[in-house]
Amino acid sequence: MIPLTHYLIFANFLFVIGIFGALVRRNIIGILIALELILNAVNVNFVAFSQNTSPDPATGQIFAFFVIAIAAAEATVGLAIVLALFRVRKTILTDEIHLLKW
Amino acid sequence: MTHLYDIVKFGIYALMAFSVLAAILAVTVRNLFHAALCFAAVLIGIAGVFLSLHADFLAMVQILIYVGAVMTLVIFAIMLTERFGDNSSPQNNSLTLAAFGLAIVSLIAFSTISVKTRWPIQENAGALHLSVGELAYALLNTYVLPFEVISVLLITTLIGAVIIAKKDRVS
Amino acid sequence: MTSYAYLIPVFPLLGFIINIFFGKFLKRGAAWVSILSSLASCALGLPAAYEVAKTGQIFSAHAEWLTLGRSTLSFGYLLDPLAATLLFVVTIIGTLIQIYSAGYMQDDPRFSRFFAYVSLFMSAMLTLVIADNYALFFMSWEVMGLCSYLLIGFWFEKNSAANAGLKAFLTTRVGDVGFFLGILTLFTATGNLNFTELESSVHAAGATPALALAALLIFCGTIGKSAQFPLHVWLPDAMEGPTPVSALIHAATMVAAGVYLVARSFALFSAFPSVMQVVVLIGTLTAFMAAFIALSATDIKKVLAYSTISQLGYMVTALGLGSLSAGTFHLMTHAYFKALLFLGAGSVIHGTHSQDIREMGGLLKKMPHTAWTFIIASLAIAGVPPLSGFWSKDEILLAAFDSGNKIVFFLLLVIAFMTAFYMFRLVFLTFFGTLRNHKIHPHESPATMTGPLWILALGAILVGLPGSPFFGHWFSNFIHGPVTQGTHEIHGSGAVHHALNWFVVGCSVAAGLGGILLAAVFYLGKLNPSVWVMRTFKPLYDLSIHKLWFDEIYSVLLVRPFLKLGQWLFIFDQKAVDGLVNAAGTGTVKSSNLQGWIDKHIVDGLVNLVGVVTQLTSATVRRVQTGLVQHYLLITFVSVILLMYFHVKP
Amino acid sequence: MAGFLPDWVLVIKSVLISIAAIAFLGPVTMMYLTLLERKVVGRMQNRIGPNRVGKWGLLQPLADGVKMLTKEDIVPTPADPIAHFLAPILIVVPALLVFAVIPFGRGMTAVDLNVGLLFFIAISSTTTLAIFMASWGSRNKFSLLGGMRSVAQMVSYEVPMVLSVVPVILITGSLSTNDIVLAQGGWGGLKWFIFTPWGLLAFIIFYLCGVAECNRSPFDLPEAESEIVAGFHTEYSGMKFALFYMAEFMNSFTISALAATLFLGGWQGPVLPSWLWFFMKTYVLIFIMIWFRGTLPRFRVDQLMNLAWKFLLPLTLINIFVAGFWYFAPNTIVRVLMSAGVLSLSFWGLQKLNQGYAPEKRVYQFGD
Repeated sequence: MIPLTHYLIFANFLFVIGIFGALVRRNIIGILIALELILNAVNVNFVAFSQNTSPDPATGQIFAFFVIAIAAAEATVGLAIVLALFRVRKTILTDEIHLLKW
Repeated sequence: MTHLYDIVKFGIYALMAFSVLAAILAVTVRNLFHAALCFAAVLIGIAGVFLSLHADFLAMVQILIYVGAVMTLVIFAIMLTERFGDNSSPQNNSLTLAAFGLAIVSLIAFSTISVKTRWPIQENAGALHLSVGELAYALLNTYVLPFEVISVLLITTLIGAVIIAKKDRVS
Repeated sequence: MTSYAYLIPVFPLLGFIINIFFGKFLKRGAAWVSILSSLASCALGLPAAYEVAKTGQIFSAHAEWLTLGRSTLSFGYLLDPLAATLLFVVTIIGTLIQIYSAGYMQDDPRFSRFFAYVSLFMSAMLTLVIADNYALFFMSWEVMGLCSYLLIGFWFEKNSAANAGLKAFLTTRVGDVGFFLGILTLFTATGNLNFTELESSVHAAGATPALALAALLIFCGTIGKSAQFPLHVWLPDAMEGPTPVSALIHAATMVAAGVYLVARSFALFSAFPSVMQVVVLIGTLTAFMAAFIALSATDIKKVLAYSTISQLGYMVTALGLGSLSAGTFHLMTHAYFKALLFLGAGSVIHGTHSQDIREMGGLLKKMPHTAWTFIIASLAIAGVPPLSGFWSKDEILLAAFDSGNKIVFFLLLVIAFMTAFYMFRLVFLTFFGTLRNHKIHPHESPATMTGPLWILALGAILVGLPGSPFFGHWFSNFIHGPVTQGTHEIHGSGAVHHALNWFVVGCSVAAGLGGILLAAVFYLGKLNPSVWVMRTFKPLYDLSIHKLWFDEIYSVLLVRPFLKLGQWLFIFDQKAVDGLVNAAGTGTVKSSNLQGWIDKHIVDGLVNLVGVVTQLTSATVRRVQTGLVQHYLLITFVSVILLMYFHVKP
Repeated sequence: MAGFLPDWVLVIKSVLISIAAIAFLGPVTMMYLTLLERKVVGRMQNRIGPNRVGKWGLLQPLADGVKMLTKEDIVPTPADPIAHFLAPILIVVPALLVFAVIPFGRGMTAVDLNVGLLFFIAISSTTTLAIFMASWGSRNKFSLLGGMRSVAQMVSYEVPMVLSVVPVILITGSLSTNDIVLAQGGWGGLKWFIFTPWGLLAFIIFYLCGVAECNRSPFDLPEAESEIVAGFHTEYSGMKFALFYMAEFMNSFTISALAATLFLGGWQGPVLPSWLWFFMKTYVLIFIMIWFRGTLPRFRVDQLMNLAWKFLLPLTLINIFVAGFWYFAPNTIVRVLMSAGVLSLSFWGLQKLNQGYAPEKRVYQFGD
């Protein structure tokens, strides 16, 4: 009952906000949050398309499940890295971790 | 019943607006803990959007996994790495302006694409109800290979995360 | 019983689970768990095998497992004469060896772990035997590889054992990768992995090069697992494991799985005469080479190991000659007498705490049970009628004779002669004469060990009979019965035959008895010509005692080139580069006075110019490489947007 | 009335009635559960319990409520005001939401979702967020410790809890709470899932995990008075404090109600009206919770975690396999015996395996 386009625009908003967050956040955890936002935007698109255009409505949802699983895995590994990093360098701000800088 | 539909429709749009607002807060708020809470609000809003798309099971999984598990992890990490209420250092870096420009440009671009493309809409769009059983069938038959790959990925992640995060016994 | 066949591997698996998790609490009871689980498999497997033998029918059932695109993978069991034969071998020998191990491993600190591994191995082997498709076959194949690795390195405190385990694992891996690629090729070519439909799908696909490649690659699996040339090097080293393991895994069952694989894929192989020729070549070469090495080995288990390789080569040759029944028959008889030989060797080692046959002698009196069963097994392997080895070896020789390939036939005869010789060399050195090292105090082994020996000895005598003319070649009819109808015509020799070929029998018996006689002359009498032979044919002897230099060749082929390359580079560096540098240095010093002012004015100017340009460029370019993740992220996003723009615009 | 009012008003009216009923039921349940708990524990400790306000102290909860409402609302100066304010509200929301899918009686489910059970699990898992907010927002080390303990405990026990429900879903083939109750009808109550081997085990595990999820004794480490004052709600007073208590009591009610629904046949039962059966079963389970509190000492942290990860988790996994076997095996006595045998064997085995890992004596890391 709500047209597909509206869902897509909603997802666009989330996606773009996610990109913005991933670019401007200094804190790695903040970046992770932004990345999760991007993945969620993708999920919204998957489900909206599967509901509106796909002959098999299960496909989109299944892929949303996979995305959720991968997002969970990503969050786990990301946060483990954050903890390890914090233990070694006492900071998790990206612009203070620049060993590879010129 | 048209009025009821209107009310529900209005509710969904309100939910979307709420989610977008919370998302904006989540990437701009200075206090990281608040940002995480705002993100949780976004997730719940998205779960509501899934409900409006008749993806009940997915909505519940979204809440269970994202809010129940991923957010818990994120907040744990915040607690372990942040000093309480330390808002002295800025949360945003020097890229803010460029990122904002990029965001606006891509928003316009994507929205144009979304609006201008003629999507092949199915006739029964918006009224497809999927039972949990059908989902399970699709997951364990058509998509069994990705499913297995995901399970391998998860177990690898589990082990990897433990190994990365544990303290070095040697040193 | 046949409808419960899928339960056969389940019992050992349960035994494995119980032992690996609760072995700590079970202590010595772990042996009982394993033995009982094997007995349960026997109780299910033997009636099922009997059912197949009685009715001559094939029993199979399968369930769908995965849908991959358009084709489906199923898993299930297949009980045909081939599987029934292997069931008969594996369940009985496995159980007997586990009973034997209960005595042999008595004092080991990891007692329950040993039985857990053996149970897992039994489970995998039984799964492999009754598997009805390549996927399941390969899975159990790999589990067996794992068990083999674990058991070879069972005494991992010993460095050599750990290394041997690693070597076995890595060497067989080479073959396994080939096997896996072969399965994939087969699947791509025919879209079918089921054994029952293999023949029809091969017929449907026709003799394409892809299928020939698949057959060759699958044969790689056999080469690895059955220790054929050139991947045979792991098997002698595998003798570092406990002796029951050597008997069960590295003599009777697992290594025979490679032969079983060829037999299973017979429809595929027999469609390609050229592939069959490769199989014959590899088999004969392996058999001859291993027998040759066995002539001079002095470690009791090493002799048996090379003998195993040689006999496996025999089987592979038989299959390559197109005689399914002869190969399978020899597999069965060999499993019995070789398991017996290994267990006998284990008993000897247990009683003397030595493995060197030069130290032994005269054990016949001290260990009568071990000695007599060992002699029976040796007679069987030497092909003395009417023991089992005679009938199966005769079948193979007959197949070679019928194929018309005189060279192969002759070689096989020579190998038979060599086999008889080295086996009786072993027997005479170990059990006859007098004890050569007096620090050894031999004693007979306990009943849990001698009991299985006698039962296996009975088997070594009797299992040949079903294939003998007394029973009208029942076995070959049985094997050829329902499975390979139509295929046995291809080479003509695998077909049903009812008469003894007296020439072949004569040759075979002569070779066997001749070998025994020669061994007796060498090692029993006072003459002792062995030293003389050793000296006269020194090159040949060296070749044999150094195992044809295989380990050395491999180390040369793999290690030396890298070392050489390194040395060569070092020399190049020292001579050429350094020389050039020195020459340039001297030249520069000599001409520097002359060119001093040029240096100062032109060269320095150029250098400075280069420096300035570099600085200017890098000052601009370095802004790209900030080390900050988000800058890269920004660039990525912008690029993606641009790409999308250019993609959408036209 | 149908012709009198437009349709959509009717729909909204029925929705509102459901909401009102639940919103009323929750607090009332909570109020009288406090009384019940005080009475029962009092009896167990040879006391009488509250008996001054009204007959048998029946008006005591009202008096408590008035007291709570009139108390001063204290917010610590360094606290995070937003988180501190929102936490007590957010903790009540999921506790109330889950009432929606509980079938109180025949046709008495507020919202019969087809993913009802998952809804329950998902919504109750969000409680951790509110606890985080309370503990982080109070800026008090006891709050933070309590919050950490609480979340670690809830996350750990959620896993076996969810897995213990899986057999029920497997057998009924539905996630709707109503369908699950319907599947247990007939045979005069003998078809309740608790009368199957896997059901009994799943019930015990579910109930134990539920008690842990509510942070109730003997799993009350997050609020252990003798160790960390009052855990994550140390810094709360007045009505905010009452809200935390309300959430806790409502949680123990909903967990008991869900346990009754999943394993004790829900509202199924002879003679008596369905809702009465439901409440009887639920209150028996609540009584057992209170009984636990009256009898059992508190767990140690390592014992708590070991129980969840090394004992309950493998057991639930085995239970799922057994339920799968149950589903496919023919309906004979052999099925019952085999599943019971496997389960008791694995119970025994896991217990055996866990014994070896219990620490011999306590190690005081910072004791010197």
